Amino acid sequence: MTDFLQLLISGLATGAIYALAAIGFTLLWQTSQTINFAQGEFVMVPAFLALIAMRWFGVPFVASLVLAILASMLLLGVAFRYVVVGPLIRRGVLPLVISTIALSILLKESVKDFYSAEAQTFPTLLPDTLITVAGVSVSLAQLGVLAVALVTIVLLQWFLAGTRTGRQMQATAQNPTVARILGVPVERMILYTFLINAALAAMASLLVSPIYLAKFSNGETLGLIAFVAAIVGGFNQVRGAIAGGLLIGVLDNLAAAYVSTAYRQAIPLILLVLVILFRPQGLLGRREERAV
Amino acid sequence: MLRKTLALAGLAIGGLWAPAGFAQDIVIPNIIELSGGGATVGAMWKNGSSMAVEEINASGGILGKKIKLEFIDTASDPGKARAAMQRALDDKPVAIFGPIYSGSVSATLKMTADAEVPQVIGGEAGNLTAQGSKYIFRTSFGQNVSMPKIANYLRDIVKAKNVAVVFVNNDFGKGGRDAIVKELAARDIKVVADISTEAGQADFAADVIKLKGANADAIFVYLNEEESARFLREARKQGLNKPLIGETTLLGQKVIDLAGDAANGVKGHVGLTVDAPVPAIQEFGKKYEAKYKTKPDHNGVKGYIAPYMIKAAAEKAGKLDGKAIAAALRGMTITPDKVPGILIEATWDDTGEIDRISFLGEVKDGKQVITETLPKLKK
Amino acid sequence: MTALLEVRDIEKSFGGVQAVCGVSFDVHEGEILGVIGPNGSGKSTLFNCILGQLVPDRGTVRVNGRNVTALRPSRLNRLGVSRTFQLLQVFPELTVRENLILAGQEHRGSRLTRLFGARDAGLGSEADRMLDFFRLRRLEGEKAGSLSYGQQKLLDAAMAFMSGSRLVLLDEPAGGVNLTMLADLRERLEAINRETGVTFVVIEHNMEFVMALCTRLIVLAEGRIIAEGAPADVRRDPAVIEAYLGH
Amino acid sequence: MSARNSLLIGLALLVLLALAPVDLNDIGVPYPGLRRYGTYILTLWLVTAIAAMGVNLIVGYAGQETLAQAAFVGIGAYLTAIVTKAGVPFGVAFAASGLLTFVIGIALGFPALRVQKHYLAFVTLAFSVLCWLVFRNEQWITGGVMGIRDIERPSFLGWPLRNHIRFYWFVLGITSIMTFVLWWIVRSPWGRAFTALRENPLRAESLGVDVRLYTLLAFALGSAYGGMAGSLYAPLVEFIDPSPFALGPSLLFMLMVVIGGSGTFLGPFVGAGIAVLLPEWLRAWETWYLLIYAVLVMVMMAFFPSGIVGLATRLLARKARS
Amino acid sequence: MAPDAILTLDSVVAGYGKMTILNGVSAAIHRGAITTVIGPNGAGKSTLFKTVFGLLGVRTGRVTFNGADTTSFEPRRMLDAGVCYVPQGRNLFPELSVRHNLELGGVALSDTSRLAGRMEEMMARFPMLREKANAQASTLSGGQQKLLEVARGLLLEPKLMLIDEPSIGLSPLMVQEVFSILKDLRSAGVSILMIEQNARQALAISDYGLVLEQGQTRIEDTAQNILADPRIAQLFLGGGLAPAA
Repeated sequence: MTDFLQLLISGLATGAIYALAAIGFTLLWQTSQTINFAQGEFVMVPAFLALIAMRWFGVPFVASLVLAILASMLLLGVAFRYVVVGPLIRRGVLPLVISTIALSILLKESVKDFYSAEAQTFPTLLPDTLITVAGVSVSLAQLGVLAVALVTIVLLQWFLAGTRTGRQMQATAQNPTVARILGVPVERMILYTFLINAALAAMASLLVSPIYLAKFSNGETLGLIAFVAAIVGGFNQVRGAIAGGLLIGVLDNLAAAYVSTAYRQAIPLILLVLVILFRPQGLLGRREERAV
Repeated sequence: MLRKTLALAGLAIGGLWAPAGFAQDIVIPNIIELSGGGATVGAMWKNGSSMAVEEINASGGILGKKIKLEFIDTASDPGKARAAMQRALDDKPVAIFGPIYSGSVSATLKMTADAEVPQVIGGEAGNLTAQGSKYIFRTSFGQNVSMPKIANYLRDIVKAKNVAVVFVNNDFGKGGRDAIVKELAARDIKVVADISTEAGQADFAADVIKLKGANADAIFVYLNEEESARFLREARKQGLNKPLIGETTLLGQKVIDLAGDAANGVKGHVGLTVDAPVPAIQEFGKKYEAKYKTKPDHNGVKGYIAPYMIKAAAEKAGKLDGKAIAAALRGMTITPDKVPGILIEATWDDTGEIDRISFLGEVKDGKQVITETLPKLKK
Repeated sequence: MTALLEVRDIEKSFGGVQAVCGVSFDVHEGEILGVIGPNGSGKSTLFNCILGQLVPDRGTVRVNGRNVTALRPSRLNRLGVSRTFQLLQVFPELTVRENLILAGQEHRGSRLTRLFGARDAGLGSEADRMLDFFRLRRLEGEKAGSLSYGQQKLLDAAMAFMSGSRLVLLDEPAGGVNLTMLADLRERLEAINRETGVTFVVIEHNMEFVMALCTRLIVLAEGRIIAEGAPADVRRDPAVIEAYLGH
Repeated sequence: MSARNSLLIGLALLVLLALAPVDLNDIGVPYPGLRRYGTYILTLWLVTAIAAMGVNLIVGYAGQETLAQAAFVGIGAYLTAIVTKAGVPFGVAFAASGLLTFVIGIALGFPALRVQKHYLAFVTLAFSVLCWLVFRNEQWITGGVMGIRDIERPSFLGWPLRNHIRFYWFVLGITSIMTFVLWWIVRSPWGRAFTALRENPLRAESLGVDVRLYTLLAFALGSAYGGMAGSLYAPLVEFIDPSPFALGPSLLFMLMVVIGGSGTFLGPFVGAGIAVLLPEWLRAWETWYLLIYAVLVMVMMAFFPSGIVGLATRLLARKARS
Repeated sequence: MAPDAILTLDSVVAGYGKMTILNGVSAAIHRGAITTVIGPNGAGKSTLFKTVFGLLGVRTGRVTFNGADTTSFEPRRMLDAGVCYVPQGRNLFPELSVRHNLELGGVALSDTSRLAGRMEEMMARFPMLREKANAQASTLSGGQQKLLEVARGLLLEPKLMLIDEPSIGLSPLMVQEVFSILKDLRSAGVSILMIEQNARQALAISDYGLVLEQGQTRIEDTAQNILADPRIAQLFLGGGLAPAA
């Protein structure tokens, strides 16, 4: 039981990171039919932006984090929207998929060639203090990750549902034509989703790097898992992505402990295939009704 | 249309000729992992060998000729390594450096044997030297040499009866795991858990839980540096209080940098380390760090000694000829007083296996401390 | 004489809204039957139920006495029922000629002879006939996507006849076609009906077109048949006028 | 282009390619022939092109998506390596590789096609990773991460193919046959049906085209091309391990076909050429070729989505007009 | 041109891709009145609305609203100019609440401080909206949804409302209610341009009628005159109307 709780908490902490990446993934899909194969790299890059600020320019740690988030929004939000997605948005899903695959290579190789091929330690805001309750030991950093990720998610949900801009974004995702008829600045709303995606990715990056180190290749598995989490949870639902991310984080740990470490990666994928076959809209998704 | 297509095709094929190197230089191709999973390893090797070559060239080169290194990326893929080897061998080099990944070595060692070109490898898998090639030479212990030492250590010093093994599932980790399991069995030590992990794995919570449940007397950890660091952090977090025993990749400075406090207390055998109580090695470490702004690991050392091996052997053979260099290197002992760049006296046997002193160490207060120096196997 | 197409008690609803409520009718060999009705009267749903695009909640569809309810469209087509679509449905990257051959090839030989046999699946002369008949000859080598809208409509119609179907369902053949092209299209359809006896069922909003083309009309309103008969009679039927103009 | 012209160009290219590794100085042509390495790269290019042709059939002609081609190449390569080492003749192994991947293609596509379009791609993605895990972990049969060494090159009608030029000719021969077969399929009514289901599956279905069956056929045939390419890959490299059959290389197959020109017949050859040869041409930039390649793909996608072949055709057509 | 026209179209040509739907429509829509557009399917009625509202580009011709040339206006500028558009079918955001759907009608409001007040007015006018304010929009009945759409359109106090087939899919009772709301709006000074299938019923509450066929205006007259015109049945049931020569 203790083991199980330990696995559950670890899984939730990792899963919260997956959820952050998966939420952005679904937001991009909803507003611009972009399947972003570079999502994992979007989570890898911001940590390096912070490292560059700290080590190359000597910016203090906290300021670097803020700078990294802002730079990510510029680079992975605005530039991604206009330079990569912009020219391709009308060409359908496949060209965008190809382009984002290329983008993932570009980001990965850039970090490797211009920064370093080696894993980097990343300072943390939270001390690495251990808390042990009923035999379950959790580090403060890990709890912090879970807390910050959950707060981010709650804030995002509040923003989407509780603010007028957020509801305009929802309207854009649910029916862009009617949104336009009502005067919603659809283009700007789409840009906002890109900015939010970049900000969420940056959050994930800054949370995960202190625990698991920053490395150029970190995005490979993360991107795949965000993708799987988004589909399993429900591609067209933010809450689906959250559930999918947490579920896969936990499942991965349970599979490694109770099934097989060698095949732990297989479990989410088998779940993916089952969902596709028996509940293609995802566990929490709704069927796509939009015509054309 | 027809003419154009043919002209285009001709152009494409024409691209396959690589420009020949400068005739007066000795070109040594480095076929190493510059991208893909082994990119870190390759970068270290590249820096190390470049540094050595600069030194050699500054002091007159080999037999009066300057050396030029050419770096060819294997993308950590044996198929690509093979292609790169093919290309390199077409130019009839006097020697080949690399690959570092054992799988890629495995895919290429037959080719250098056929071409009679010495191949200085970074690979540590045990079976590499057992395949009858007379042309491969190791820069570090093969697992067939290091694992018996670790097994002895577990039996004699840790006094373990049950051991859990956690390894990374790649050619390095799996080779080591296979070797240690065999050695442990030979010493009547039981393997009570055998845990495979992925390269690049971030979350070791489940693995540590399994280890806790295994109730072993000691845990043998055979992972790459970063994964070692992540593993140690998780192990400390969950309070895994069993002796953690490993090889070079568990005790290195890199692991200590990445893992912080969590690295304290790990112990093991170190084949090659920048922290060895040998002044030449520590000197090397400083030079390297000054030049590349990062600390070298054992791969940096491996890359560094490779050019010196060729220099010593070529000077012994008296000519720049691959076959002669290989013949000279077999059974040769290179000592630092004659060739300082070799760092530690080393001997190669007929199969290309290296023999030199090694160390037992542990991490104390964030520093690797060598507790014992193990002599060469053969005097 | 059994009917070529026999529709019995078709019902279909979407999310509680009944789109088609128990529609039955027969179509006889050689007829040109028009199905009309105001927007939302259930014409398209009925069509899709007949053609296997939708599975009806109730009712049966028979072709030549054979039950074909909910049969997949490709199977139905191979049983001799062709259709066109309301919106343009040609294959823009194929040439006009290839569009025609594609439309007939699955009716010729077996899958293996289609792989190893002739490129045109033995449909060359048939395609030639259609090209001439629909006056598309000079466009045969053009990509279908480069044709004008009206020409594509002609091609779309021509494709329905490549398989030698005895029953062709046309879904708004006149939509978006200009007047001259429209006359052309009607005249071609009448000629085919006259010469080969192919039976048509036509959904159409263009009343002028449908009144001139069809031999018999069925009027749908709110998912039911409210009138049936010759075009001239239907036009005078007060129930029909009311359905169109409201009460 | 007429069929005769295409065949003529094809034959001319074939002769040119066959002569590429041969020293022609003896017959008075100042051409030294490619060395071992050049020959090896050309062979690798041909093998890659076979697998890419399969992807092109699935993606370019039939309008589906596959993210598992490298896994199919892997299945072919492992099957061939394992059975030829057990003494089965290469010809049998080659045929079995094609057949097995064809059957797996059907088995994989059948359930996936019940659901939405992109879901076939998702299923292939999962399949790709699962295959890779099996290659890595089932050491008793695949050699695990250590791979399988010393895969013999076969003999052809008693003619040993150990020599690199002979093996190249052998692969060239097989590639020519497979190219011809694909060319035949694409020009046959099947090819027309594939195009139809790419452009408008609903309409195709109403014309009697069994969309599900043809989609499966395209997917299985394309996958079989992957399997057969793998069957040639194993004896070419004489060593296989799981790394070239991971998800990443599967994605690269997609990039390759799209950048070459998906849906064009020569696209896969150009794309494979770029993927295999570009690193050689960009050697001066060392490791940066991946950066350059990535940027190239993104620029191509944005401005020339029809790929290099599409672009070339357009330029040639414009030139012919002016 | 009528001096009291709020909207005028002058030989407007528009369409999709290769299809031309509007073949030079000219019309003048009266201020402060209800005008119904009728015509057989495919005549271009909905296209006319989309073109006026700026969702579809005008190829040639001119659109004038309230004296200003709005030919090249985007939807947002049309809203600002005082036009709202209620398209055919269901146009709510199903996962948002009724209140938030209503509020989205005020996106284009220049003075956001007025939003709350306007919403209050709408809820006072349509008490159903207040009752169901927190329900998901997808739970409303068809008629309620249409009411919400109309209310949403009115949030901006438009001068002209374009409303496309409001009665479709509604029960007869609900149709009556929608029509009576439109009449109320007219009394409040809002001009209304409506497309309606149920031509007789719509013309009965309208002041003017506009008959389209083949993308051109065939008749522009008072609703009464059109109702009495024998050519109307002919228009719907074949025979067509010759373009005025």
